[in-house]
Amino acid sequence: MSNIKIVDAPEGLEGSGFFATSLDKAIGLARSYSLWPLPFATSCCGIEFMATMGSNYDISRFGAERPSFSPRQADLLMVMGTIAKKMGPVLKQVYLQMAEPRWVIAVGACASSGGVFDSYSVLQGIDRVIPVDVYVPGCPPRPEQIIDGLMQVQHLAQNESLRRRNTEEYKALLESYKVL
Amino acid sequence: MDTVLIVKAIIVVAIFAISMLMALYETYAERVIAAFIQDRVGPDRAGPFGILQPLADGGKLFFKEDFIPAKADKWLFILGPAVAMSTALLSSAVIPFGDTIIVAGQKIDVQGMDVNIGILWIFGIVSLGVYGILIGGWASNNKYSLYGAIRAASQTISYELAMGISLLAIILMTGSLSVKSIVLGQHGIDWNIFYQPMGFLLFLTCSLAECNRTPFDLPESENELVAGYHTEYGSMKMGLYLFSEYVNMFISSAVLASLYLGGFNYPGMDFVYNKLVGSFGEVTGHNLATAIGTLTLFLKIFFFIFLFMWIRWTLPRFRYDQLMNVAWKWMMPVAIVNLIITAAAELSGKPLLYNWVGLAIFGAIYFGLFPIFKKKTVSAN
Amino acid sequence: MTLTNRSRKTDNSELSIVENTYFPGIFKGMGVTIKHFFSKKATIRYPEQKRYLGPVFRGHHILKRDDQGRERCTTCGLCAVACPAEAISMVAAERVKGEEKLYREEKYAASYEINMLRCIFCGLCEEACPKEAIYLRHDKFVPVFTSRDQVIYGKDQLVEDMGDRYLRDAWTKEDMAKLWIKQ
Amino acid sequence: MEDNIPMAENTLILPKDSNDALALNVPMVEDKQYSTLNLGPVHPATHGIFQNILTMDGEKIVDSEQTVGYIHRAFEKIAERRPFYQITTLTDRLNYCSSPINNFGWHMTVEKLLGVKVPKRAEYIRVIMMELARISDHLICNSILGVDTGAYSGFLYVMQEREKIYEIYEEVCGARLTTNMGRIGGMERDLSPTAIAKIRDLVFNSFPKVWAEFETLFNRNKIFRDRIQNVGAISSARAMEYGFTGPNLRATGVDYDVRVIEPYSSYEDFDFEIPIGHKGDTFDRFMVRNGEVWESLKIIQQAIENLPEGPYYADEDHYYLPPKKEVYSSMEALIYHFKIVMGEIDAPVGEVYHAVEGGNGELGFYLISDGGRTPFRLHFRRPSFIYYQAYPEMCKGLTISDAVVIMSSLNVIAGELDA
Amino acid sequence: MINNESIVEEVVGQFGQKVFGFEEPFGLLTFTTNASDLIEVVGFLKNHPQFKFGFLTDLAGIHFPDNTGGELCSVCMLHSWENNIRVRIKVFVPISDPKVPTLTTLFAAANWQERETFDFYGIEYIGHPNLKRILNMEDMDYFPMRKEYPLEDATREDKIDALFGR
Amino acid sequence: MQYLELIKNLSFVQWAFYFLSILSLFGALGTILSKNPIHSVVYLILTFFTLSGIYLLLNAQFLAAVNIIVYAGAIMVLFLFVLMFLNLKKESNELSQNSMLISAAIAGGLLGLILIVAIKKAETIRVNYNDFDAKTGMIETLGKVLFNNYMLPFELVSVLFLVAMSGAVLLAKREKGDSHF
Repeated sequence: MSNIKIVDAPEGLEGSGFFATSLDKAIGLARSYSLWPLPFATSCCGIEFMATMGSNYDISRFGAERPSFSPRQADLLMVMGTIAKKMGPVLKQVYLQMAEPRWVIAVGACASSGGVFDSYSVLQGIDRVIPVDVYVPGCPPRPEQIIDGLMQVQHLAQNESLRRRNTEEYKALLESYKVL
Repeated sequence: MDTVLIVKAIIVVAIFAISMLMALYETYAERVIAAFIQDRVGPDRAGPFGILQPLADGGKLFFKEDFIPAKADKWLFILGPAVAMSTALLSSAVIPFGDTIIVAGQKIDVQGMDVNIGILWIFGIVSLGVYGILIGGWASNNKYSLYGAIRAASQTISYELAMGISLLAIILMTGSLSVKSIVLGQHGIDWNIFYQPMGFLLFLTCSLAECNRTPFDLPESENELVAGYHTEYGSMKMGLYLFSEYVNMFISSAVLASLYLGGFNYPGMDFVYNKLVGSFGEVTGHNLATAIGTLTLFLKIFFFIFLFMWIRWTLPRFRYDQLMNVAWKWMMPVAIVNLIITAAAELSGKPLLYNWVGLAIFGAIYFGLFPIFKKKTVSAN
Repeated sequence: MTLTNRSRKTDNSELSIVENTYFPGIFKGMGVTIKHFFSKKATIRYPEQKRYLGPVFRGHHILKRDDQGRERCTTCGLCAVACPAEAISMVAAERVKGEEKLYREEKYAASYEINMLRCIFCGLCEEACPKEAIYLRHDKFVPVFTSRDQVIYGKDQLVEDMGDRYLRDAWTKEDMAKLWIKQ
Repeated sequence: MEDNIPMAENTLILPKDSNDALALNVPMVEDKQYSTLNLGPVHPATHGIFQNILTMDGEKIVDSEQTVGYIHRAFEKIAERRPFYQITTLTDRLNYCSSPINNFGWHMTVEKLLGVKVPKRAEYIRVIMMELARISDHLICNSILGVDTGAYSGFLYVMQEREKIYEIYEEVCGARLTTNMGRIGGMERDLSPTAIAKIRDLVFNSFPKVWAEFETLFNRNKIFRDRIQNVGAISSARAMEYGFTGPNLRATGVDYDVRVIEPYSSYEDFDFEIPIGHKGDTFDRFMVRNGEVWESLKIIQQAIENLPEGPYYADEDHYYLPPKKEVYSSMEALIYHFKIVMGEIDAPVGEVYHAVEGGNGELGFYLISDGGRTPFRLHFRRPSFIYYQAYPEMCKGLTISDAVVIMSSLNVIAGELDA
Repeated sequence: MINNESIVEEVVGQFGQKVFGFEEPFGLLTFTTNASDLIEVVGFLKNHPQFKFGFLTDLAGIHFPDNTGGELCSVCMLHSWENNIRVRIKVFVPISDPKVPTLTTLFAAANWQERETFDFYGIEYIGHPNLKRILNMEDMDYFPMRKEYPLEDATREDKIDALFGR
Repeated sequence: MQYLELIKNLSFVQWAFYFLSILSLFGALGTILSKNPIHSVVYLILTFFTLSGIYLLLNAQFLAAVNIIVYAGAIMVLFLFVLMFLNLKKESNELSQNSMLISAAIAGGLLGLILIVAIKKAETIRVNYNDFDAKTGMIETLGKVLFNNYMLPFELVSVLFLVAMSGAVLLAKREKGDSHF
């Protein structure tokens, strides 16, 4: 147990000026340790996600064990597996139904870029439909890599200001995907 | 007078706060217990041993975008979680969390209020708990939610009956509707569970059903109905639903502990009381003894919460029609039989002995006659 | 219908009366789960604890250098042809005088790019390489990306760093077989 | 209607004449309003992605309409542009729960076309790997059935064993799920001592215990039994009509197993039984898979005990990559190396059908070669795709909970379904 | 004992000139029939008291661009479990008018397989209860498995096709 | 000013009474005025609650509890349950708005008239605080009264309910076919 990295209290909580810390940090930390994933598992990578949820890798250590199959409750859309062109609109709708703040991980080669399936029916990467925050390479990625991806999202969540979702850049990003 | 009121107010607030805190940490406990049962380690990043995990969840839920689906019924959509949470919290009022404490020369109950219809109160509030789910599920305007709501409503109504009848046996034994007097009647180790083993099992099962826990978690069974009645809820509204479930679990455990496991009674309590009074004086000793009783109660509550989770992570869930079958064809008759046995045992004057004798007779009849019935039904088909 | 003489009916015996009361099943199940509650946990705490992935795991690509620090790749293109995902592309260049210290063969890769998001880590490139130049490391994954610009790995990320050489038990399966015999 | 015939509500009144018929032209039974429920494409019960539009009468399913193709990846089209050895990577992704079976099935198809005889050791290694894959496939299916009925823990107990199978894969081929294991003409490398030790440990020690424990958790638990017994039953004749194969067919009582009927890869050497069910309901499917896991264990135990010595690949220069050392030293080996990697292996013209017993049934490869470097046409007979058609018939009249259970007991793998 | 010869004998005896092109690639009896006779031939094999070809193993389409007049081929494979023997039946139809009678009347399993073949090759199965695309989107306007259509997704950007004659 | 004084001097019980009364009136009005039946039910539940509160003020704890358990907890749940199945979008008003209004007005007026007459005729019982039994309305008293003075009606009613229940079960079962009859 000794070598477990423990979250430090947000800076500023110690010492006299304890309110100097911004709310952003605290909420960012809270968010990062409570990323409820929506496993959008279509194929092979979904099985690896099962392994990630399983006892040996245990995604719950990161507070991300409660899979929310309802997009309203999810914070993290994990797209795992091939997204065919037929599936694209569904994926987009799921993304639209999610509440802010939302993050997207493209797990595996198929979701990130189409991978080996360079064919008429496969979407060449989900970032043509929705904005993606983290790409996890591998086909399928090992659970370790999926956890890496999750930790990357945690990192993003911790460093995101509370107001980011209201900024112009973010709106422009959504606009570019026509999801606003 | 004033001190008494203030102390009472403090107790009420404390009960409230404890219920909330318990609910908060039950989520953590659920995660850890689930993890341990499944050979995992559970949350261990947010704070030491993941102890800050509930805070992280809460913080996230509070700051998540709160939106109401366009097709939803706006007011009822908001009302649903509120009702669920408030009804869940209300029933903690009549649970005696301890004996009495002596403040300023007066004995004050460690209880929200000691009404002589305590059990009816619990019963009434529990029956209202379904409104939160029903309203929320309907207002979401989503078919999965509606199915969840409908399942929740029919399940709660069905299981309330068996619950009520199994409770009647307890009332018959103690002759009081006040929870406090029921608890006081189980002094020492004279617990009701020894008189009412079957009633206890029935009540336990019904409380599982009332809390929507596995094997009765049909309203939110995620493999069938996505998330059931709270499919459309996000952010803190869903948080309230989740919390209310855990508050319900806490209250159920407390009720179970009070009614069947003697509440704040524990074996050898008189000895402890006398020792404490002897060494610390009348007031302090009494208060200390009460504190020990409260601790005992909480230990029992923890046990029940653990049991609930243990059951949840072991058993598969029922199907809708099987759930109804169990309620109406199994639990109701058995509860009535239990009631009759209890009544007879009470009349006999030796309740402990004759309760068991009655149960034994019932068991013998059941296991002796059931095969014959079964054969008949098979041949009828 | 029975087609063979090797069939065996599965057990579908009725539940007994006692089992029909739900309790035996429930208690047995709860016994199993409580046993696991107190058993040793299987979890590998990943970022701190890492698992050994076996001697042949197919991870991060590496372009090996030989012992003198010269790049082995000769841009024959077999790896690119063998790649089912068509993730490898390269541009060849002739070695000029004075570059013998850098490149082992007369031809070398002026640029060698792998699209890490396309790659499916099948290991066919490693097998196809006649010069033992490309390998999939068994001890390292490709890291996660946060933007599309990072995904194409050029030679700067692929060629082995002589200060931190990649080692493995055996470089070819023949060597590996020899190793096993020793064991 | 002045006559005084006592009329019960449901008594059918036959019209006396045409006038009367008009007067009675009121629907006797009120038209029921059905609601539709969209099970999928994003629903936790559809492991993988497909859609079922259920027409519901309350909680009862009246009808359902399926939509598939949400992860259609055009395997067959891609296969027409890839050399034979690269298609292995595609077969990995067919039924991704049991990739090695697909890999070897494909290799055997090509070997049949090329006329390559694989040595005994390679066949035994293949059998071991295929049975491990079958175990891991059935593990997923049966434990997911537990998850779908709400018991989550059993799933995680057996997933630990699956993890051990993954470790064996890793030792053998270097990947966990999409194995790309084996080559045309044999294995890419021999079984390492570590791998053998791990397999032995799995099949003799750890796995039987865990599987027995899993059975205690579920087999005789009344709640679970009630959930799955008499749910989604299908007769053997109907199942045959629908092209069922594999465990789902065997659950109906037909002992069709490709491993026994048309033994391939030395399956005839092993002594095992075919568990068959009684009436083809979900419980039978569950029990047949359970039984098959035990049988697979038996096969692996026999194979690992009797693993023959010898080469692990066919000595065919034309089709099997030469050792790297020879590529450096001998010109001939270098040429073969280039030819094989480029895919110019001079395949004969012809059409081959080869079937193996996949995780879900008869997995067939129908290959037409025109002598080029790629298949002219490659068709996969995907068992899931064929038997999933029967789903509406199986869940008609049942509740949504049953629909979920039937779906997971059918073990429809989206990768195989949509191809 | 039933073997390929006896089947050929029986089938030729029953249908004469309607069945032709007998082959035995890798021991699997293959023959061709006309689209109009397909149902009859398959029904005969299915209901034959000895053959009992009661199982439709596979149904697929093939595109032979060079086979003028019979560019599209619908091939079905039957399996007799009792005798453990397989037979493959082919039907060639011109690409301009690809019409084949449906086997759904004989085998329920043919339903989706025929839809898939229609989806891929555009072979129309006459009498099929629900002949529409199954794997691809409804609004697709070509049959992707025909040889003239390219494999690659036209929108892929991250590949240099000039390399190595791909 | 006088009213203000009055309000100031109200006791806690009176405050509670007025509050509950206003709330119950609000609930009752909401019940009949809201267009959505589900809203009506929710308002009705609110009304039951406030009525239970008033019972409590009258020291009729048992009645209050039973009111909540039976009406709010069971009957209204079933109401809501049934309403949820209905297709609420459809306007099933066969009568026109006007005729509805007229008939409602007549019915309401008649009811009001009867109430006025009844109240006028009723004798108000003045409670003597000296010998008032505080336990009136408690369960013990109630139970004694029920099982002593009203034994026969009570048992008859329970038999009636039993008959009704079995009848309901039979009726509900009939749907499956005529094998049960």
